[in-house]
Amino acid sequence: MEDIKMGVFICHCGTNIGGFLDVPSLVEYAKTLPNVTFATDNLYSCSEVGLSLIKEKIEEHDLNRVIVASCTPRTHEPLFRSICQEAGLNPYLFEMVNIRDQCSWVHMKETEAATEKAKILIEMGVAKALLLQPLEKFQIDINPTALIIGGGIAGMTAALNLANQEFKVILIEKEPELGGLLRYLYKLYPTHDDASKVLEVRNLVENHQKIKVITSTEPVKIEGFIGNYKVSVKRRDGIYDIDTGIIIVATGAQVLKPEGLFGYNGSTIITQLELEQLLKENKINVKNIVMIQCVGARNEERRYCSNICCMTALKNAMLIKELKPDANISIIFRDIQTQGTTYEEYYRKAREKGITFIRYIPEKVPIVKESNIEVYNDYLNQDISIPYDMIVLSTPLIANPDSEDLAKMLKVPLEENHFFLEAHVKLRPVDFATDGIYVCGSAHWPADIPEAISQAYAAASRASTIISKDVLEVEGAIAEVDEDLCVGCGICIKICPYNAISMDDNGIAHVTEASCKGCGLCGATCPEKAITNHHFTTKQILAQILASGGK
Amino acid sequence: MGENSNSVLVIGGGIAGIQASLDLAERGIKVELVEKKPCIGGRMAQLDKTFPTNDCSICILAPKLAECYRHPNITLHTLAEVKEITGKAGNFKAKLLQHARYIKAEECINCGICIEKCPMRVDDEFDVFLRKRRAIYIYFLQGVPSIMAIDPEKCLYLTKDACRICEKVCEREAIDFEQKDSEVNLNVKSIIVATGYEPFDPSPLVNLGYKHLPNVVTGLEFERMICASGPLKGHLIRSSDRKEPKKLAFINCVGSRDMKYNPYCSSVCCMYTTKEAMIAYEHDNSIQSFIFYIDLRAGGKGFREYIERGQKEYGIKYIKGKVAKIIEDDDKNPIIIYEDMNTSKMKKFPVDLVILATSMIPNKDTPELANILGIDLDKNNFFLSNAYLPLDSSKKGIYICGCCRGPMDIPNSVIDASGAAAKAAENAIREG
Amino acid sequence: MLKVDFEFRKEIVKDDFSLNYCYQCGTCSSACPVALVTEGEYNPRKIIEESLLGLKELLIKDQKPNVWLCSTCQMCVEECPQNVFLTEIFDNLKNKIVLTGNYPEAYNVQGNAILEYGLAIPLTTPIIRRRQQLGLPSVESANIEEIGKLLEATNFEKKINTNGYSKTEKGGM
Amino acid sequence: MSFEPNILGFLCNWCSYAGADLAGVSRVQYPPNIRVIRVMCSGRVDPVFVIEALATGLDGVIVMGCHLGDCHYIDGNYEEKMKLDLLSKALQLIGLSGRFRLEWVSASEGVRFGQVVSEFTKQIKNEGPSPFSGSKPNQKLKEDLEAIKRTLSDNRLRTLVGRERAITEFGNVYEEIIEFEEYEKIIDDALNSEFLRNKILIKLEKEPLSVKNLSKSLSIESSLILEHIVSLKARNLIDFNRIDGITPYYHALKEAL
Repeated sequence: MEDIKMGVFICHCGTNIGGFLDVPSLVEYAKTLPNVTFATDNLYSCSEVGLSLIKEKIEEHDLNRVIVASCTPRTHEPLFRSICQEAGLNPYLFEMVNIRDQCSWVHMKETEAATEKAKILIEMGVAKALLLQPLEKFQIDINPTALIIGGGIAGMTAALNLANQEFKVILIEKEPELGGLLRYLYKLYPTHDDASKVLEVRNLVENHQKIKVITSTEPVKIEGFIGNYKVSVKRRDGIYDIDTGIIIVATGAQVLKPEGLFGYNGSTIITQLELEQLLKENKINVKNIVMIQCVGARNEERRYCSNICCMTALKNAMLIKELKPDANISIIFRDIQTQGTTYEEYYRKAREKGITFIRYIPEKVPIVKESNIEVYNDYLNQDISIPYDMIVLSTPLIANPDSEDLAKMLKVPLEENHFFLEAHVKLRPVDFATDGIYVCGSAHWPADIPEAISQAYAAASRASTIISKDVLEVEGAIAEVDEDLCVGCGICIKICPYNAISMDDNGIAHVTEASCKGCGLCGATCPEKAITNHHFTTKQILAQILASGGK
Repeated sequence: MGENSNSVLVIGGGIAGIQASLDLAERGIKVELVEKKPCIGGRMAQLDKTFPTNDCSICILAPKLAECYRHPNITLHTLAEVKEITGKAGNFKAKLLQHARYIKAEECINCGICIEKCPMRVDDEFDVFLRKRRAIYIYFLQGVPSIMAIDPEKCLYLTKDACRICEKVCEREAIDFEQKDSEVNLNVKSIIVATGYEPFDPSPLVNLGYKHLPNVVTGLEFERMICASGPLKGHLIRSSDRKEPKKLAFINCVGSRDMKYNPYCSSVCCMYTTKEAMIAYEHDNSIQSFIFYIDLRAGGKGFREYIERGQKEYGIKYIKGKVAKIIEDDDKNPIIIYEDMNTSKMKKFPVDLVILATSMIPNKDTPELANILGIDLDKNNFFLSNAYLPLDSSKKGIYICGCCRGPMDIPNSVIDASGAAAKAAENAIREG
Repeated sequence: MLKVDFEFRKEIVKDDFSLNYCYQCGTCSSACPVALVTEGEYNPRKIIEESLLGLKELLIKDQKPNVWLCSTCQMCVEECPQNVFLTEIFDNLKNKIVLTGNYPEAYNVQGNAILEYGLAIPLTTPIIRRRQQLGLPSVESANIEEIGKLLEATNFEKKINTNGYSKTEKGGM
Repeated sequence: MSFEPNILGFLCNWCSYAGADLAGVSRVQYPPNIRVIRVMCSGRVDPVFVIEALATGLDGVIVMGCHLGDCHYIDGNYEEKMKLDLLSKALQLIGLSGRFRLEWVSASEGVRFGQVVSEFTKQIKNEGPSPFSGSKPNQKLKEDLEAIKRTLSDNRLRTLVGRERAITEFGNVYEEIIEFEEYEKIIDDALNSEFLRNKILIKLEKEPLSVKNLSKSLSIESSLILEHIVSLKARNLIDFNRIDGITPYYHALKEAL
C-alpha cells in the first residue's frame, strides 16, 4: 500500500466557524488522526492566501491526501479540487468536511458539543480520505454526425439547423417522401398560410450539401452510446449501418380514425383530416356543419387532451365560413384549448364569425340522429337539437404503432399513451435520460406546427452540445462491475436510470462509462455486491460509518 | 472584455436565459449573460413547486444556477442592463450599464453578518413584499452569485451619508462604497432575449377585493406563502388573523381573456392553481380547494391526468364559472358570489382564503428594450414572433424565447431557450 | 326538444353584433344584483346562451329567464370580459317580445303614461308635495305635443295596448 | 448526565444535503447529535450500511433524499424506498425499527430539515442508548442483527427487492404484472424465512446443535426448524456433525464470525 500523507486544513471562515467552534483544538485533534502528517488552520481557505497555502503545503510535505474542513462541498469542492490538481494531486484525492453549514451555523449556542461534533466530522473525512483512490475522467471520441429519424416538419427543421451549423446530418424517413402529416393539411392556423408554403423547407433539406436524406427506410437495430451510435437501417435492397454521434427521434404521430364513433362513415360524418382534403378540393357544398370535439380523447381509453384539435376545428370552421359565409357551423366542445396570445385571439375571431359553440359534458355525450344531433347543453341544463348536413369529428393524435419497437431499440421509455417519455418533464423536455438521444414534435406529445418547430430547434441545440465536441469528458466517479462476482442477473440493467449498464456476450453486466452518472443505485442494489461505485465505495462509506460513532 | 470572436448576448437570467446560455456554452460558444437583478434565477426561483410533477422548483433549478455560474464559457453580468445595441447580425455591439453592487464579489462569502447589523428594513421584492429584507441583502437564499448586494436607494450611507455599519462588521472587508455604475462594451454575433414576464396587478378589478380584503392574495404571493423557504416558512396562515385557512378558492383568468385588461390566455393558470391546491392539501389534509374556471386548459403532457388526480386524490372541486364579485364577512372571510351553472342559481360561498390566478404580462420595460434592440412588439407588448419561425424576432440575429414572447410554462420556456440557442449558434456560424 | 335556430340567432346578432363574443363565463350572472335577489330565476348569462342558440321559444314565448326583470344597472356590461353589450341585446329582445304582445302589463301602464304625459312616471300629487318638502325644484312637464309627434312617427301607439287606459281616468291628480 | 445519542444521517447531494445547507445559511438551530455522510443519491444507501451503523453502536440512523418525483437521478429514491421499506420490516423483527427513519427533505426545506433532525434526535433519546454500545452489548440482539444483516446481504432478498418495481410496475419476463400487495407478501415470506435460516446458521457456526437445541434456544417449533435445516443442508451450508443417541447434530460449514 502506498504511503499516505494527509494534510488537513481547517477553516475559520472568519468568525463563521472560528466564532463558534474551537478551531485550534480541531487542528490539534486532526494531528492525532492516522496518516495526518500536516494540519493547520486557515482564516479563509477559499481566499487567494488560503488556496496558495494549500498548494504550498502539498508540495512542501509531499501530501497525497488533502482535507479541507470548511463550508459545503456543493459550492466549494470544485474550487479545492482544482487547487489540488494545480499542485499535481489527483483531484479525487481531496475530501471536504462541512463544519460550517453542518456544524457552527446550526449549533451556535453549543460551542463544546459543536466542537466535539466537528472532530467526529473531521475524523470521518480522514477515514474516507485514507481509502480514496485517484480517478481519471474518461474521454470519449465523438462522431460529429447527427441521425434524425423522421422527416416531418420537426425532423426537417432539426436537420436544417444542424446542417447550417455545419454538422453532417443523415435524415431517414419511413415513407417514400419527406413531409409527414403536413402533406395532408390544407391551410395552417393561425395565419391561414398554405401548408405547401411551409412544406417548401423540403427543398432546402433535400438540396443541402450537409444533409443526406434517405427515404423508405426504417431503423432495425441500434447499438452504442453517446457519441458513437451504430444504427442499422432497412431499405428495400437490404440492411445498412449508419454511424452517428447522436440520434433525434422525430417520428411524429397519427390521427385517430374514429371507427365506430358517432356514426363515422367517411362521407357525411368525417374527420378533420378528411375535411382538410375537401377544403383543398373546394368540395364543401352543405349548409349545416357540426363539429364534435374530443372524439376518442379524454375518455376512459385515452385520458389525455390532444392539445391541437380545438385550434384545428376553429381553423377549419373559419375556412368554411370564408368559402361559404352562410354556412351554419357549430362546434360541440368540452373545454376550448386556445392557450396563449395568438390562439385566444383566434378563438375570439371564430366567435366573431358567428360560429356556434355548445359545451357538452362527458356524462352526456352528443347523440347523432339521422339529420340532427341531440346534446345536453350544460349551460342551459337542457337537451337541445342541432340540425346537420355534415358532421366533422375532431380526433386526437395518437402515438405511432411502431413507437414501441423504436423505443425498445433505443432503450428509452414511453409514457402510458405510448408517446416518448423525456428525461425530465420540466427541465429536460427534449432529452432522454440516455445521453445523446433527443426527441421533438408529436413523437413526444401532440404538437402543432409552431410547437414542433420550436422543439426541433431545441433538440438540435441539445444535440449540438455533444457533436460540437471532439471528445467528451465524463465524470470519473462512476460505477464499475467486478466481472468475477457478477452473475448476470440483470437487475442493475433494469434499475439504471440512464441505461448505462448492458449485458455483454458472456452474460456479464458492463457499465458504459460515457452514460454513467455515478448515482450509486446499482451498487446499493446488486444482489452479489459486484458493483463498485467509485468515490462512494462501500469500503469508504463503511469507514465513515465506523468513524462516526466517536469514541 | 472587448474582443469576442464568437459570442452570444443573452438578456435575462431566468430559466429561459439560463438554459439558452448553458446550451450555447456547452456548444463551445461564449455567452454574455445579462441579468437586471442581483442574482440569476428569475421567476422560477420564486415558485414553490412545479406542475405536473410537483417537483420542488428550487431543487431542480439550483444545479442549473451553479452550472451557469461555474461554466468557463459563461460570463455573468448581474445588476446589469442593456442600454444600447448597434450593428447587425454577426456583428452587434452592446453597451451595458453595470450597476454598482458595492460589494467585492471575490471577497463576499455570504456569511450574512452584514445583514444582521444593517438597520434599514426594506420590502422584499423576491418575497413579493410579504416580508422585509435589509438594505444589504442577498436576493434570495439560494441565489447565484451567492453574494450580497447593497440597495443604493435604501442604504443609509448611500442616501444619507450615515451608518456604514456593514463595512465595520464585514470581516472580509468585502463592502466597497467606492464602486460606481460603469459601462461594459461587448461585441457579439447574435442576441437572445429572454426577459420573461411579470404578474398582473389585479387591483383595478376592484370587485375582487385585492388589497382591500386581507384574505385575497395572488398566485405568486401564495407560492411564497406556502414555500418552505418563504416568509411564512411554509406554514400557511392568512394575514388577517394568522389562522390556518381550511377552505381555499382559486379564481382563474384574473385579468386574462378579458378585453378590458389582457385579451389573451395566460396558458399556465389552470395548471398552477391545481398545483397550488395540491400543495396546500399536502401541507394540511383538511384543506379543501375550489377552482373557478372558464375553460380548463390542460393540453400538455400529463396535464389532464394531473387535473384528474387533483380531483380524485386531493379532493379539488372545479367549478365552471368566472367570479365577478368577492365580499367578506365580519371575520374577514371572503365570500364569493358566483353562479352555480348546474342549477343556474346564485351562490354566496364563504371561504378562508382566495387566490387570484393573475395574468402574465410583459415586463414593464419591454417597449424600451424593443426600442434598444430595434425589434417589434405584438399588440399585447410581448416581443413579436412569427408562427412558423417562432424564435425569430423581427430583426435578423436577434432571437426571442420564453415568456417575453408570450405566456408559457417552464418546459416550453426551456424548449424555446434551447431552440433560440440553436438559432443563435446557426447565426453565429453563418455570419461568422 | 329545443331546436337550435340559426336564423333567429342571426336576427339577434343583426341588432347587436357583440352577442357573438360571449364565451359563457358567467361573469354577468355573478355580477348581477337581480340574479342574486331572484336566486338565479333571472339570469343574464342564460338569456345570452339562448340567444346564441336562437332559442326563440324560450326567449320570446316562454320568456325563461324573464328578460323584463333586467334592471339595466349595467353591472354585467361593466364586468363582461368580452365586451358583450348585454343590456342592448336585452332591449332588442324586449322589442321583439313587444311585437308579439306578450309583455308585462306594467309596460302598458307606462306606455300610456308616456303617451299622455311624456313621462313614464307621471308627476303625482304626492311626488310634488314630497319635492316641495325636500326643497327640490319643481319639475317642468314635458312638451306633450313634440313627444306625441315622435311617438307617432315610431308607431308607438300601435305597439302597446291603449284599450282601457283612458286619459282622464289615470292622470291629472 | 443526560443521554446524548450518536446519530448518523445519509443525505443525498441534491435535495437533502442542500436542505441542510439552507438550514445552515438560515441559522436554523438543531441538536448536534447528527453526523452526516453525503451520497450523490439516497439510492446509494445500501440497507446493509444502516445495519452496520447500528451494529457499531450508533444510536440512530436517518436516511434523507429528494421527495418522490424530485430525484436528480430520475427515480433513484423510488428504488431506495423499496429497499428501506424492507429494511424497516427487518428491523421491526428485532425491535430496532425505532432507531431508523427515512425522510424526504427538499432543497428549500431548511427549516424542515432542522425539525426532522430535532424530532429524530428526540425519538432516539426516547429509545435510549444503543443495545450495542457501552461495555455490555446485548449479545442475543447482536446475533439477531447479524442475522438481519446477512438476510439483507444475501442475494435472495436483494434480488427480490431489486426486481420489485420492475415486476410490480412493468411486468416480469412473461409480461405479467404482479400486484404490489402480492409481491409484498412474497418479500415478507422471504424475509421471515431467510431471517430464521440465518439465525440457525449463526447458532451452528458457534457450536454443533440438534433441532431440539435450536428449537429451544430460538423458541421456534422444531418442525419449522427441521424444514430449514433440510434446506440449509441442501444448499451446502451445514452438515451432519454427529449423532448423539438418536439425535443428529449439525454444524455450519463456514467459519463462525
